[in-house]
Amino acid sequence: MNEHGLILQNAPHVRTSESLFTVMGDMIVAMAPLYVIAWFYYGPRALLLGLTGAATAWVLDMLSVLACGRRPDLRDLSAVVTGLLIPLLMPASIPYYVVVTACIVAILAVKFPFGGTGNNLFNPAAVGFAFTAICWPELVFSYPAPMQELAVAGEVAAKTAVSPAHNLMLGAIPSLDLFDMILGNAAGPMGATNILVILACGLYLLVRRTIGWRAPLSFLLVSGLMAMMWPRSPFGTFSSVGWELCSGMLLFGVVFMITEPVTSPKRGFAKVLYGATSGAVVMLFRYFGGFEDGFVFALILMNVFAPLFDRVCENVLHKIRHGTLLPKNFAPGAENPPKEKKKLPKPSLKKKTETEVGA
Amino acid sequence: MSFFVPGIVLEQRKEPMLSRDMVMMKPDSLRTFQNPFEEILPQELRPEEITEVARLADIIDESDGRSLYEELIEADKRGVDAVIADAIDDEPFISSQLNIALHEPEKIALALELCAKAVHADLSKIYVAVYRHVFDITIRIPKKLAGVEVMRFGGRYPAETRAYNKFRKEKNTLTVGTGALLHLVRAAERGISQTSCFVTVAGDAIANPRNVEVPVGTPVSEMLRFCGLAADPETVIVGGSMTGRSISDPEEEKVGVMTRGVLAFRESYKSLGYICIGCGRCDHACPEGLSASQLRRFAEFGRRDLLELYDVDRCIGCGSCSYVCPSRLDIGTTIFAAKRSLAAEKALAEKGGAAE
Amino acid sequence: MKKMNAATVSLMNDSFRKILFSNPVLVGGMVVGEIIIGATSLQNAIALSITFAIVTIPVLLLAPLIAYFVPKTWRILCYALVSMSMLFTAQAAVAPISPTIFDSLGIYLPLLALNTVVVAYSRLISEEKGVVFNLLDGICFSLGFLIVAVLIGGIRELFGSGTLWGYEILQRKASALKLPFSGFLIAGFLAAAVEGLRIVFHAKPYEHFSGGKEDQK
Amino acid sequence: MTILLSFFGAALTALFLENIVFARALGTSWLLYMLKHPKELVRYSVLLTIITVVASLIVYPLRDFITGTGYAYVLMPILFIVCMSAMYALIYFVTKRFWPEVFENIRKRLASATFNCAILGSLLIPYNEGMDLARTLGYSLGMSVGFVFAVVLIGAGMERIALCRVPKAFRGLPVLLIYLGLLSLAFYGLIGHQLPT
Repeated sequence: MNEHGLILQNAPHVRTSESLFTVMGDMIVAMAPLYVIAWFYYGPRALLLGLTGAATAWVLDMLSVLACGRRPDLRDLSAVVTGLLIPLLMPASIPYYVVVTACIVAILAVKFPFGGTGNNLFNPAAVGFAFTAICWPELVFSYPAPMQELAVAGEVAAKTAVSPAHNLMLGAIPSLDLFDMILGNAAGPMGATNILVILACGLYLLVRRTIGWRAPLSFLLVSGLMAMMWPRSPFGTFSSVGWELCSGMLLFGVVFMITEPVTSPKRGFAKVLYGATSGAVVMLFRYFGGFEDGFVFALILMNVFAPLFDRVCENVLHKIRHGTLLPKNFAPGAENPPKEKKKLPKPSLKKKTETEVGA
Repeated sequence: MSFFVPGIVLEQRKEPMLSRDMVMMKPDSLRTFQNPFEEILPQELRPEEITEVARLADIIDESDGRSLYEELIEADKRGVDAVIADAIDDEPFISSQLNIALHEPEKIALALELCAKAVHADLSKIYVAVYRHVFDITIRIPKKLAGVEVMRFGGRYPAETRAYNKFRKEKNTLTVGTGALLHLVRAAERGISQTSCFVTVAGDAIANPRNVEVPVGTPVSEMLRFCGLAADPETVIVGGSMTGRSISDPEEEKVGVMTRGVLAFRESYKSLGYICIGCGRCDHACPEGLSASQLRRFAEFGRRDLLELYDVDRCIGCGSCSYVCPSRLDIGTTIFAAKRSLAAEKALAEKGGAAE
Repeated sequence: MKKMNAATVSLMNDSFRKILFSNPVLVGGMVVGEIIIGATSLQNAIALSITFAIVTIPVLLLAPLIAYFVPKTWRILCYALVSMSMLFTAQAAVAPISPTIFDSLGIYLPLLALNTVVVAYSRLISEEKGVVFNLLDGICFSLGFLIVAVLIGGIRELFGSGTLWGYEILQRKASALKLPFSGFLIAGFLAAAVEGLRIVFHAKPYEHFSGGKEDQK
Repeated sequence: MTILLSFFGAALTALFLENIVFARALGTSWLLYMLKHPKELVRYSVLLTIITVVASLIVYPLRDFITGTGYAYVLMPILFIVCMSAMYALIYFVTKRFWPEVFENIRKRLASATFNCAILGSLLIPYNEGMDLARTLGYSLGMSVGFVFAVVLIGAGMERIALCRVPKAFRGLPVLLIYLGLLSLAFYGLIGHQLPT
């Protein structure tokens, strides 16, 4: 046994078995059934769209990491998750270049300038989809009727159908009843129509603790409440709540996009605030917004205020624990060291006495 | 652990060390001392005789490093009404205290009675404190250990710190480690002074992992050779699996009274400078309810103002955040180092202030 | 050419740097608004840069003269009047580019008359400099502005509406590029590219002119 | 009642929908100054509000007179410059005479506060869109308040960006521009149509 071949490592010497791969793998596993359903409804074109999205996002992410001068880490699949998320928001009859532009904007304009995987301030999939929704609204919001095989490449001749969200916007009576929408054979974005499968994936992610329960629950409560108070559909309040929640990308966004850990606040209560206000803003966008489903724009708007919620909760907690909103002589950014990173003492491997933890 | 309470429950992996008996490494190294109360049965010893035996055998309590004699004197002065044996091993692999309690319950019961008598505590109020969330063990932890009631501590890691905080708040309990209790019984019965300590030798590089009674000061390499090495270890750790430290040279490294375990692992976890992907697991893992991801970011960028606002001084350095981090970042170490440097600077500022 | 001593060389370098590495728009962050909203097509970009040149150069030239006569507080008025009067000649010069140039530019043409170079730079820097160096400064400013305007206007027109100077080139067009937010994004990426180039060529970093000397009343 | 409604309607549109920084990108150099000196934000935002509102009050009656003559597009900027210099002189003398300490601390930036794109923009836009008096006042008030709102929002964002591992080439102005772009995309969602330049 070579005495000096040993590696020095820091305090907790047993670590969880999860790694980067499993964390992002959970999201991909959760999205897989949605792709299978989309493949069942719209033929192999859905899978190809997902593939192109994931490939462009991954390649661009690797290039941007190289451009930053850092070593690309192949286990980090967060770009693939964004690439898979974008096509699910779009109709299956969308041309490929739309998905590619969305991924380009998502990775290059949102993730790369702010520093890669853990530092983006906005949800990349939301910004990518918002950009394409502004560029080609007629392509992004015209949904093919389900259960028809779409041509894999070239011109897609698809019988289009009107999505429930569109009906609600015009105030018309949605042609499908609630049960059909839950089963998902309604026209709509590729991955956002089958409510049962989305809820199942959400449950799986909840149990795997990849997503928190606070933001989605408060989101659904507030949007349900607003749908109940100002119903848009002529029938009773209950059906209007059902239609509002099950139409458009609302439920899909709640499970996959609101809970994105990087852009949502870190504190538990701040997540509740974040979910509640984004629920209210989504409903406002649906009532007054220019687009059929303003979920994505509302999310981007709420990402702006996410750090604010965190800071407010932290100040309130500080008030509860220490009685004052801010520490005594709190100079933001003033008295800490100048720009270049202060060399923190290397985590000292000195004997961590048991009393330090024991007592 | 649960959805609502922050903190994590660690997978204990205490088998097969727990169910195996304790083994004495060097039997001939036992030293006896001249016991004036040789002929009296331990049960009839008077309180001051018990403290005298503890002083003569110079027994040291391995849970907090103070000598048992001082603890008994101080507890007697304070007026204590319950004596608790500390058999809480909440760190994975480590089971040195629990092993003693499970395999020699009668001796522990006798020792608890002696201690209770020594500090004039109520003889009926003696307990053995045990960590409840240990699932994968073959022998079951009974309700009563040889007549002594078992007090169960459960919940999230670090259970031991929480238990000690509870005892300190109650102020009328005396906590003694099971190792010290065993030494007290031996000293009272056969006049053997404390030369050894109880260590768990475990890890996936050890051929047959077990609990070992070792004379204090034996080098770690000797212990590893005693238990046999299945493979060439990449890291050797002295102390607990969550709070111990990795060593570079097992030859000089000596085992002390407070060392709970010696672990050898085939490969060290690969912390190759991954980046934080912002998954937020460490925020949920911190038992003190701190947002670990933000604190690590402030510590990395040297933002002392935000460190203070986010309450870095409440961090107890338990390492749960580093445990759950999927990209193997040393969050706990960074935050605890930042806390220490912040406290040092504040002390400096006060001293500077006071000096003017 | 008489031998240039060190001071003139450094002054000239100072101006030449304004073309790219300390570009007024991308690095100095001065005339950013008009570029981002105004330059949605190549014609607009050219019109803007012409107006910028016509408006700022005279102000910089007249700065030492005005500084000589007018007290400190009222110089800003003279500069504003000069730049506004030059605005008419600019509008005359810009008209032949295309008939619809004025309504596509809208308020951003007259706004150029009060950009930061005219308001702040002239009062701080160009009053002490000689007339020739002021001219050089003005030319470098306008060149820097032209490069950025043409780049941003060209990209947005080519990909935004598929045409270049009105001639159809691409069929598919991303019309979102003509909106202000993509103007910001493209300007941000261009600024990063210029900064990257500056790092690669180890050029001197940009120090903002109003940083040191607080400008007078 | 309708006057109040149109006043607040114009103020709200100028505040959120057509924000002076996000939707019209005016006053960016002034924005950079405010981000560097956050302590002076209150002082100069009050100054900006007073200047915009009073200037648009002065400009409004003269506007019909100008549009009477044919050369509106030419004479209009002259009128604005004259109004702004009148404002500058007004503030300069009034504060110097009545509130010397106020005069002392705004003296340094008064010139570039009165003669900047934000002020000229907030005068030109109501003129271009031909708003009546109530809407003009509301719009110019909304613009200056919108400017403060934008500065606060961007300040909070930049503090968050200071904790990100921004690549070397993007540090400073580039990442600010890109953050501004994403913010204006967020606020663009409220309008959903093309802005009249």
